[in-house]
Amino acid sequence: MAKNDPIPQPIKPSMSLAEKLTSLPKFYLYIILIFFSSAPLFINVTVPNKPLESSIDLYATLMSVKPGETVLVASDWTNSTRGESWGQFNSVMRILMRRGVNVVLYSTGDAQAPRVAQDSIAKLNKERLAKGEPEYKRWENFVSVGFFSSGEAATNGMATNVKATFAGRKDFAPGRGLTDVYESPILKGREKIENFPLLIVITGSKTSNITVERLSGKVPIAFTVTGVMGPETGNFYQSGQIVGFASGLKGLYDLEGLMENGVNVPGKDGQIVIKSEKYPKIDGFPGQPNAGQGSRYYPTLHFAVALLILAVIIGNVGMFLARKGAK
Amino acid sequence: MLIAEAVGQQYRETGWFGVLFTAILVTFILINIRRAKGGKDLYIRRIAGLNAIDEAVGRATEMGRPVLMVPGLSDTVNAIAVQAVNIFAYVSRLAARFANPILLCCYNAAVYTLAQEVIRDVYQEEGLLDRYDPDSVRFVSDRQFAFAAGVSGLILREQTAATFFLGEFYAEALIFAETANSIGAIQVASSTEATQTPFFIAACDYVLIGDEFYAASAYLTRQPVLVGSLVGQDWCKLLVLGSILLGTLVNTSYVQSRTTKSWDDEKAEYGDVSERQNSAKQSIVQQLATPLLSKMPVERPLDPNAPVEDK
Amino acid sequence: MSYDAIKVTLGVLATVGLYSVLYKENRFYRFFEHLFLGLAAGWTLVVIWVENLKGPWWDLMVGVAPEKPTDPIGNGNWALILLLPLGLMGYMVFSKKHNWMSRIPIGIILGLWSGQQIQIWYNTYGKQIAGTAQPIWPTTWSSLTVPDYAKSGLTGDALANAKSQVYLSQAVSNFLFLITVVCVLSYFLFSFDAKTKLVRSASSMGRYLLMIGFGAIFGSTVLMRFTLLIDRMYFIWIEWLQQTILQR
Amino acid sequence: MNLILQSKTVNFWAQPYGSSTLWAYLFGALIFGILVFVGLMFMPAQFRRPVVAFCTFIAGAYWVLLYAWPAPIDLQPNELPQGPVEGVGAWLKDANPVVVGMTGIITAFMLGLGIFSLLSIHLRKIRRQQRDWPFSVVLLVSMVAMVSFGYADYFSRQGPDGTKLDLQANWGLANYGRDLLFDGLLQQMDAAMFSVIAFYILSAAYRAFRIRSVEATILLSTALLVMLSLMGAVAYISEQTINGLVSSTGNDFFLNFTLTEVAGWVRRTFETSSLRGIAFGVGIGALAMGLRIWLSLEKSGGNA
Repeated sequence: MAKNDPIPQPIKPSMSLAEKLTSLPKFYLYIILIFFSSAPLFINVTVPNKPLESSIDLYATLMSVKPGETVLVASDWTNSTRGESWGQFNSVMRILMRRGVNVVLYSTGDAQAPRVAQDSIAKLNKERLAKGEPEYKRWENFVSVGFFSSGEAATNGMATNVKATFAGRKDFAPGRGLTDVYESPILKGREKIENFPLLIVITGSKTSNITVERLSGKVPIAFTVTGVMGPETGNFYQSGQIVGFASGLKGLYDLEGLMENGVNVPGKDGQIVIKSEKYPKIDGFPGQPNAGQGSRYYPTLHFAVALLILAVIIGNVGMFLARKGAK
Repeated sequence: MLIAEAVGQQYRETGWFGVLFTAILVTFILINIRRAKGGKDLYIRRIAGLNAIDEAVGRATEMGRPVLMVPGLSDTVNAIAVQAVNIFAYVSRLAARFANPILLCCYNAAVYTLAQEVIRDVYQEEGLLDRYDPDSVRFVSDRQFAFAAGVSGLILREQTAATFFLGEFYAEALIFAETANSIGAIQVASSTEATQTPFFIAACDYVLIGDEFYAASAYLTRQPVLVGSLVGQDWCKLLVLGSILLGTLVNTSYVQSRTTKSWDDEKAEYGDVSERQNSAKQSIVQQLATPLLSKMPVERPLDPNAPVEDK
Repeated sequence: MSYDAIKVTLGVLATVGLYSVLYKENRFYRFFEHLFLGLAAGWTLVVIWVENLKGPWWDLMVGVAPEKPTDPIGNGNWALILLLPLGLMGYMVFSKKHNWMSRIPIGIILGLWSGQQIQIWYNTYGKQIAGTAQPIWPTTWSSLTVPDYAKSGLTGDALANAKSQVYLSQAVSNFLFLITVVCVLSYFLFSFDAKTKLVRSASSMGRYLLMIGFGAIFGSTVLMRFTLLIDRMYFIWIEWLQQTILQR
Repeated sequence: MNLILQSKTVNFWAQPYGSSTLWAYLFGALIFGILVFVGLMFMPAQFRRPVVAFCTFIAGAYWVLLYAWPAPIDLQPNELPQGPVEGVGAWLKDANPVVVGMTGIITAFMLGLGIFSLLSIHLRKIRRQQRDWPFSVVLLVSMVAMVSFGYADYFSRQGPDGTKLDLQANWGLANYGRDLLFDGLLQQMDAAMFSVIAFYILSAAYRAFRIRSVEATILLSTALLVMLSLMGAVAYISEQTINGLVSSTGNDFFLNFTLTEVAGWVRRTFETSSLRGIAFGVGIGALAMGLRIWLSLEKSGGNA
């Protein structure tokens, strides 16, 4: 498609309007983009929004896990997808923490993922302590199994026997230092994947596909994925291999909205904020710190995308003018 | 199934249907490889992106600038990387004949090993081993964006005239493509990740979509084995198509009969009518696709020296 | 200047350095590019032991010391040592005479990968085949689209019945879905002479349908990429300038 | 059949930790491995291809068997498999965790080759003072620094009191060094490079998204539709207008034509399906390629 495109040259005064429009120098575009994606960060806007079905399914699934249960969380993101994944991770963890659900963290995506996840949990804990809520304790509430260099391998191993796959993995137990994760109370009697009520994959990489290939049908799987993974994940969602997912910033914004407003819960004005035929009333966490990356970045995104669309329009207008000129 | 009965329904867990289906696919491929080996010449349709390879290398030679190749970002050496390296072997062969410098950037040490081995062989076979510089096949980084930074740096500094991005590409795809485009290099690209293909389409001159990538080596080398396998793949695709169409007919008629059943039959069958909406969705085809996970009690001797499980 | 301030500032410098390539390839970029590559390689050398060899190989091979006396003694599977010479065969690639040996470890890795392809194929695509085979003929003409059950006021059997129906809109969507898969798949039929009219029209149709798919992917991906840029901008303007430098 | 099996009980293949027998066996196995290594070096040329083919086949055969062989249903850890059929099935299942680790381990051993490539290129640059050689120095220095701090940090975290390093207050030089190099620089550069794509998307879209051909037009219009639908504000406005239309006409049929609905419908109906079409093709391609490699049918490495 790009075959016959001119490589944009700096504008020469002699150029006709059409030429100018079809060959804006890249660098100018870049400067404008930087402006458009920075300026709105300083102004506080809220955007009206309607959550996608998949996001509602994800929220409902998270809210359906019983307190005291232990869920698997595959945290496969690092700072390179911080923009989306960090917020998604925070929202998911906030829900689980508030509902007193225990978490087993493992990663197949990136060697840094476990550390990044733990840092985020530390931040969330600060927030909890500040609000006078109990700390979400390592070992008693969550253990970190660490990173598996071959995701395909580990996931496949988990399909047959989780305990065998996690064999030799250690985490910090208070007073005992590094201790075999399976000695943690939250992993008691959970040796097979079937013993876990839910597996949540928070990923910025392809590990999600592997998970579905190996584990679908053995345990309910939910995803939060980056926007780019959206379509593929939708594929699994549509064919019922996963129970729900949030994709990209939109999914995150949905999730934060759902946490604030719940599902089929009447808001202050008595109007139900988020309707769903699929579910009865699901409570939210009104008033609590639900707003995160989603609420901050989503409005800004609108400006950036607007710029993109504008650029495309300009290019096409220029092309048409050029054609006219040719005739 | 015979085996299933012989071993006490143990296929309940794996689902004999899946095994059978896969077996058929495998047979199709093997049969056709045999046919092709038997000297039956088989037709392959034109694939535009691949005809461009010669043009690209030729142009690079005219300009006396290097050809850059990236065999994707596979975590370890897998068939995708092998396929890419196979295509690059063809490219290097041309480049070697024209005495054109090449650059092959690897993301993974195992792939790097394979590439070294293969590309050197190519120069050897061409009797041009003196022209081969081991550093032309190099390991850049096995960290996605460090690799991206490194390769785009190379593209800009070496002013490559032709670039080939074939294999597993993720987000970094567009970084390569736009960088190469900005210096006017002619690009042939393909990602087995469908999600990256649109970006290649936007920024590259020729793009192999999805399966065309796997067809490439057959198309270029015309090895009977590869051509045969390609035909076999087509048979497999037809089988998939067939099953989809058949399944659609079955499901359609099934749902028709299910939903037009009288309520009494319904109650007799399901007790609770509200079951119906599920059962209507749970069509026969779905049941075949998702093997039963029902456990059956099996009498087994106990392991004397079994570890005491903390239960 | 506090440690965190230095840390954030370095991060900003690096970011700007890498961005500078957008203007043109320059020494500033080159510096950070090489720094990046160096750090990445260094980190890999750390991870290779910490993550890839220590646990999965060394500990399994020599066993692990019991944490507390009550623990069973961890056994060592000494046979795993054989993987070492196997891996080292890869290094023969630089030998003129024995370079063929590098194909053995590669062969084993490839063998494992290939076997897995056969193992996972149906598990991956079986359900998708079934999922594609949806009813394409409505079971009721009572409503063209799926009715709003909440408003319909139906209950019990009647509601269940209503929900179990396939409505025209669903049937049409399912049909289009089916057609798309069929056309796209037939676009990837390589060995059939495109002269046969059916195949030709189907596959060219397939190409157009592909473009719809690609367009949609592009659309959804764009948002994600911009998000990352915005996140960077947040890092530079808010986390660095506002919170670190201006201390607001 | 206990080979490579993670058994808790001592047997020929699994010796107790720290025991002299274990070390003896380890040493013996290593010697054996080296002998095999040397033996292969004297392998006559005509046997080379078969050897490689054999190794490849065995490796692949494991997964094929694991899939095709009937799996023992619900076999408890304290039960013995009944009969040979179950025996093999059980063994295949048990061996799984070890086999899946192999790829990673072998690949890890090969990393040295990659590092060797890096070093050879940049050391030569420095030796011969070729263009940009100072940058090669930067690369090597940063690499060494990262390795030393990385390991120092790792070892400082071992042992019972490693937990205290979760608090920055207890950090030493090693921990600060690693944190600065890794969190401060490496991670940030990852994010920076990733976000550069946004700029390239803008320029690529501006350049390539022209209503030039049917295909380009389809691509462009779908992209726009989806982008707009994902922008909450736009979607919301479209919804309001539709709602207005509904309330004015009293026909809620229009509700199906909000931007979100339409875009969602397009994605469900066309995007998902075309992706699936590609996936089937690619999947079969991978299967065939895998088959050819597994059975060594293909002349590997394209040397036709």
